[in-house]
Amino acid sequence: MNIEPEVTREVGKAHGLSDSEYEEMLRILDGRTPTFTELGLFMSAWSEHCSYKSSRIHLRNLPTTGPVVVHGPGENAGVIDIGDGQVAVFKMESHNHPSFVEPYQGAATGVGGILRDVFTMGARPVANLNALRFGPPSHPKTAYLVSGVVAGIGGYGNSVGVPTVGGDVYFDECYAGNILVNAFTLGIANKDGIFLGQAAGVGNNLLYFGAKTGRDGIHGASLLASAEFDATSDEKRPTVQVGDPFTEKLLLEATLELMSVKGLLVGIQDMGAAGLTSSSIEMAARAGNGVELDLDRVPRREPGMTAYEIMLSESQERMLAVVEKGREAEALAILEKWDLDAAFIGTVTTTGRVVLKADGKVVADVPAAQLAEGLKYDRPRKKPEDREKLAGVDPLALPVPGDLGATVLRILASPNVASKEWVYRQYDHMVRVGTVLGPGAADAAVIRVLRPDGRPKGLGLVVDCNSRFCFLDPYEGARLAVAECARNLACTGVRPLAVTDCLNFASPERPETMWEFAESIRGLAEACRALGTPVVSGNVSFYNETEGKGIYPTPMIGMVGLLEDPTKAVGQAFRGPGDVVALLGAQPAADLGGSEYLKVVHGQVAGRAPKLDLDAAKRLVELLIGLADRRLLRSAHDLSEGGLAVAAAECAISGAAAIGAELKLPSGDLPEAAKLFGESPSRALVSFAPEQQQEVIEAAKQAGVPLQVLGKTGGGKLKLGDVELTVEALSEAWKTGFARVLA
Amino acid sequence: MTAKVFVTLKKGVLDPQGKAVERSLAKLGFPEAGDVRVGRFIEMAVNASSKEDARKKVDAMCKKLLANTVIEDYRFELSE
Amino acid sequence: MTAKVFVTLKKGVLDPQGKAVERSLAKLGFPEAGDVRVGRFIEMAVNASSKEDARKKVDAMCKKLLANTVIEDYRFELSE
Amino acid sequence: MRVGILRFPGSNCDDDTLHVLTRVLKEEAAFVWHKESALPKGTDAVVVPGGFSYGDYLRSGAIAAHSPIMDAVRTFAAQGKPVLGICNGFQILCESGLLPGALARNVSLKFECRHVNVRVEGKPTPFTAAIPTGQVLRLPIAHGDGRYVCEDAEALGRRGQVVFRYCDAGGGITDGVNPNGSQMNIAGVCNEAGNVMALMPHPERASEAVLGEDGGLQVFESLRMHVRRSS
Ligand SMILES: Nc1ncnc2c1ncn2[C@@H]1O[C@H](COP(=O)(O)OP(=O)(O)O)[C@@H](O)[C@H]1O
Ligand SMILES: [Mg+2]
Repeated sequence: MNIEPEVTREVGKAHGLSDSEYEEMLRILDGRTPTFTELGLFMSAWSEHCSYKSSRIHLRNLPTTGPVVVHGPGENAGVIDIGDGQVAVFKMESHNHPSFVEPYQGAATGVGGILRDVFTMGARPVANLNALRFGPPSHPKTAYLVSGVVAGIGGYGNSVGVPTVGGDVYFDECYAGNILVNAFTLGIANKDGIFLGQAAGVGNNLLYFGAKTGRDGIHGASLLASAEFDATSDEKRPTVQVGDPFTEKLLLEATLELMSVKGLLVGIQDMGAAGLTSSSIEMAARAGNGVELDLDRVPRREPGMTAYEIMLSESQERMLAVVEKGREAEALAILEKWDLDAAFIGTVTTTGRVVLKADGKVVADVPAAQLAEGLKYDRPRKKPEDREKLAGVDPLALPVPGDLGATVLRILASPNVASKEWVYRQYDHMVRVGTVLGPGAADAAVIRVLRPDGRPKGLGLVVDCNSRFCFLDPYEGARLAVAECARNLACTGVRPLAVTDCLNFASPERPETMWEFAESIRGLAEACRALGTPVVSGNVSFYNETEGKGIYPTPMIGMVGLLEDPTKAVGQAFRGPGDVVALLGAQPAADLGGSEYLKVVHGQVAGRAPKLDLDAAKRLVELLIGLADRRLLRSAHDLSEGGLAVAAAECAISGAAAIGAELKLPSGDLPEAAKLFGESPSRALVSFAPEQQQEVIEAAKQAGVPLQVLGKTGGGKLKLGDVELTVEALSEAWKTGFARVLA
Repeated sequence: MTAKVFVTLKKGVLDPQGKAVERSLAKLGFPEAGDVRVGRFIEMAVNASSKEDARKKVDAMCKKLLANTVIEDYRFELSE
Repeated sequence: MTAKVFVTLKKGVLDPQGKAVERSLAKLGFPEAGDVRVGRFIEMAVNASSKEDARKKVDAMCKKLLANTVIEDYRFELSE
Repeated sequence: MRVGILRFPGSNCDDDTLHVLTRVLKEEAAFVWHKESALPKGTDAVVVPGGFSYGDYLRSGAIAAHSPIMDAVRTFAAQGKPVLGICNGFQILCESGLLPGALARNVSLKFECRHVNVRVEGKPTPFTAAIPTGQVLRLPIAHGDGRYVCEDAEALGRRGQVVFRYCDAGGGITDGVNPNGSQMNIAGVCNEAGNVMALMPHPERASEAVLGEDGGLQVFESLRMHVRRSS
């Protein structure tokens, strides 16, 4: 039973196709009016999410090549060479809107999707990160959203058995109506064991496996359009996608087992956004072939599903693979072993067209390449008016609190700065026995990976983005985000190698948004070039706004690097009394614009974002890596939100045992508040044994990085110039700050 | 008054748990079990002036907290 | 035949979920809810020759899998 | 020694256990698939690893407890051979009746992943014989259903079947350090014979210095000692 409603311009509109897009569709079909199923294919393939139509002309400015790059953007995930014949496969994806509708399931399925992107390439996922953005703690929905999202990420990742080793959480008014849930996965594979999403080998059969197909997450608007044509529309309301981590785990093991059999799989791709539509179109296009699918053979969870629904369903935990002809039984046997549904649903053809059959009739016949090629818009750009005014605000012109000690405690207790243990305690961050530096231990996570010969090596990974800086100056903000990631890795001793991004922005149909987007890309490209970290994968998420109020531009950056000897990894906490504490890097300006200080004390996001000197950033990164490699550092922590005061406090209290320190403020004629809370980039607070002081100072001189000895560790107090606080007071503020906002 | 609240996943929403239980029952020699759905069951004492009053209150509790109406349906019974 | 199975924690066994729900309900302005207990609710189709036959089968399913009688009690209803 | 590591759909600490036994301890170990009805010839010990067998659906460990391989494990245990359960393995062994009690939802209602201290006590088992009674180990936990409940915990203790208890760094047993609300801070128990033992913490995650802790290795070294002696 396949009621195919008639397609008109109006139905096209209801499916989000503009007049010009409707015309383009007719042109591609040589004037023929599409079937309802075909309309669904075009709508999906041309959605912003699948086609990148608004972002492509900007994305091409990103550096995507380099000595370590094996596969850049375009595949399901990026692939870089990490030596020993091994590669790291990683990507970051957003699941913002589903998580706002149903926080637990939205976040859980976000993790499931990014895991599949990685293992569909032949890599075993070994680490997850997550970057979260919520409205202010005071907002009535925030506690519910945070609890749901965190439980969902843990509920899925823990069950599949991939450790969540790090991430990032911020609260700001701009996310109150549109939270961000960005999930990152990193996997490891052998360089010669990478699989691509291509329907190669004419005559080969297409294997569907994993969960059955239901009416999950089918595009709402299109359904309304179809409703009036269809009596059974009641059962066709879009249903929230529910994640099944158990099936995902079976899917993961079965997929890797299929791949381990030489020559069994020719190509494979997970069914993500727009499900069977994008996987079939993209696989055909990549191989320059066509595919013919018999939809009656697709395993279904519900009766009476139409071709349209089967093609657009976003049911989770499904894969589409091309099996070498004649070896079908071998593949089915493996899936049988893992108790997974499986069916051969079609074949690879020469036609270059995606042909769909249901009830023996052809319901769609479209050219794969042209759909995959998609659309490309150069949308108008315009700098928002308010930015100049905001830049005019001078934070130091505002009254400075009398008691700076109390201010330190207030900032430490601010949920953006406070310990995130409440979050990562709900994540299994130790499964797979590879976590060398886990959440809370350092500026970046470091995991151990075994080389083919069993010797260990280390990988570092981190996500970060200060969206206040991006709001005040998207170009600087993007540069600063890349630099902080590189600095975070370097603090642990890891050499940065490559970047993935998740670009979260408001509506591209607003010129202000496109200006922010273009500026961010410009900064991102420049920083990645300067730091030698190409972008190998990424994701764009537009329309992050409610009632016309957009989020701050939030180009989330994920960075991965290498540490040849994981026993050289450096943590952030002071290790014992009597060590020398020094500040690396200079503070060229007050840099309180967009700072946590300004937000906490004056409730403002204003001023100018700090100016980043990319050469200084690079010099610091090189110095930190060198010091760690020579085992000269006892601890290293980068200065970010809350500046020197927060960094020093975290060094003192984030270890197993709290260790105070007696430090002077850096020299220079900046006001005390600026020295304590200024957020100038390219700085790190390090500690080392007294007998190694000369070596460290010498190394810094060589590297051309300013170094100032501030004092020594020890005692039960943290002294910062005139500010003096007990480690108990610091711990109380920092350790309870986060949980308190959720109470 | 005591209220018994039954919370189940909406029709059409995937129920991984029910699926797993059904498979396992079959393996354990109970092939006669089908369409297994797993939900929540909440029992409580409600102090209310009348059955009508209790019904109003419990319904509000379900909407506000006991059921996640985005993916779940709920039903309840009241008894003295 | 359809069976509705109710699995609840044995009296003596602490039910933190029930406690948490009770607390949230109070916070949400429902102080009239008390002794909240949260359990599992399993619904299934049972194909059986008679009600008696169905009762036997469902009872066996509960003992074998659906309930852990060390800490849980179970109850079930059958309907056409 | 030859160790069989059970592998259920959803097991996810199976690789970790294999890594520690073969790479760190340099012993023989192999996976045993849940659909098998017998253990490999010459198996000296069985480990039921952690994870989310069958997604922890219905109840943690409930569905796995009915796998074909568990009958073989019952026979193996009845012969007095060593069987170790870790985390989900503990839940499976309780659900299958090989160990007393049950593991209920953490009182926090949250998944708890962090390091805890546990004190070794009770009767000597193949997995603790080499660890002095009263010694404190620092081990990671990672579970949502770790609250140990049983009819008569005191009696269990009197019979020496309580093998690990959550404690502070000094070995003190207090409510404050109980991560999940377990009766008597119980973290691990054994059967009356002592050859079947399980715990919620993960010794395999604390068996290498590079990961921060290596005290957990004693559990596996103890097993090796036991197997060598008894063969
Ligand atoms: N959502 C999260 N998931 C897991 N770990 C997190 C998350 N958010 C923060 N963390 C961890 O908490 C620690 C502090 O994070 P953050 O305050 O962002 O540090 P920094 O300011 O140095 O970037 C880091 O180790 C980070 O990995
Ligand atoms: Mg950060």
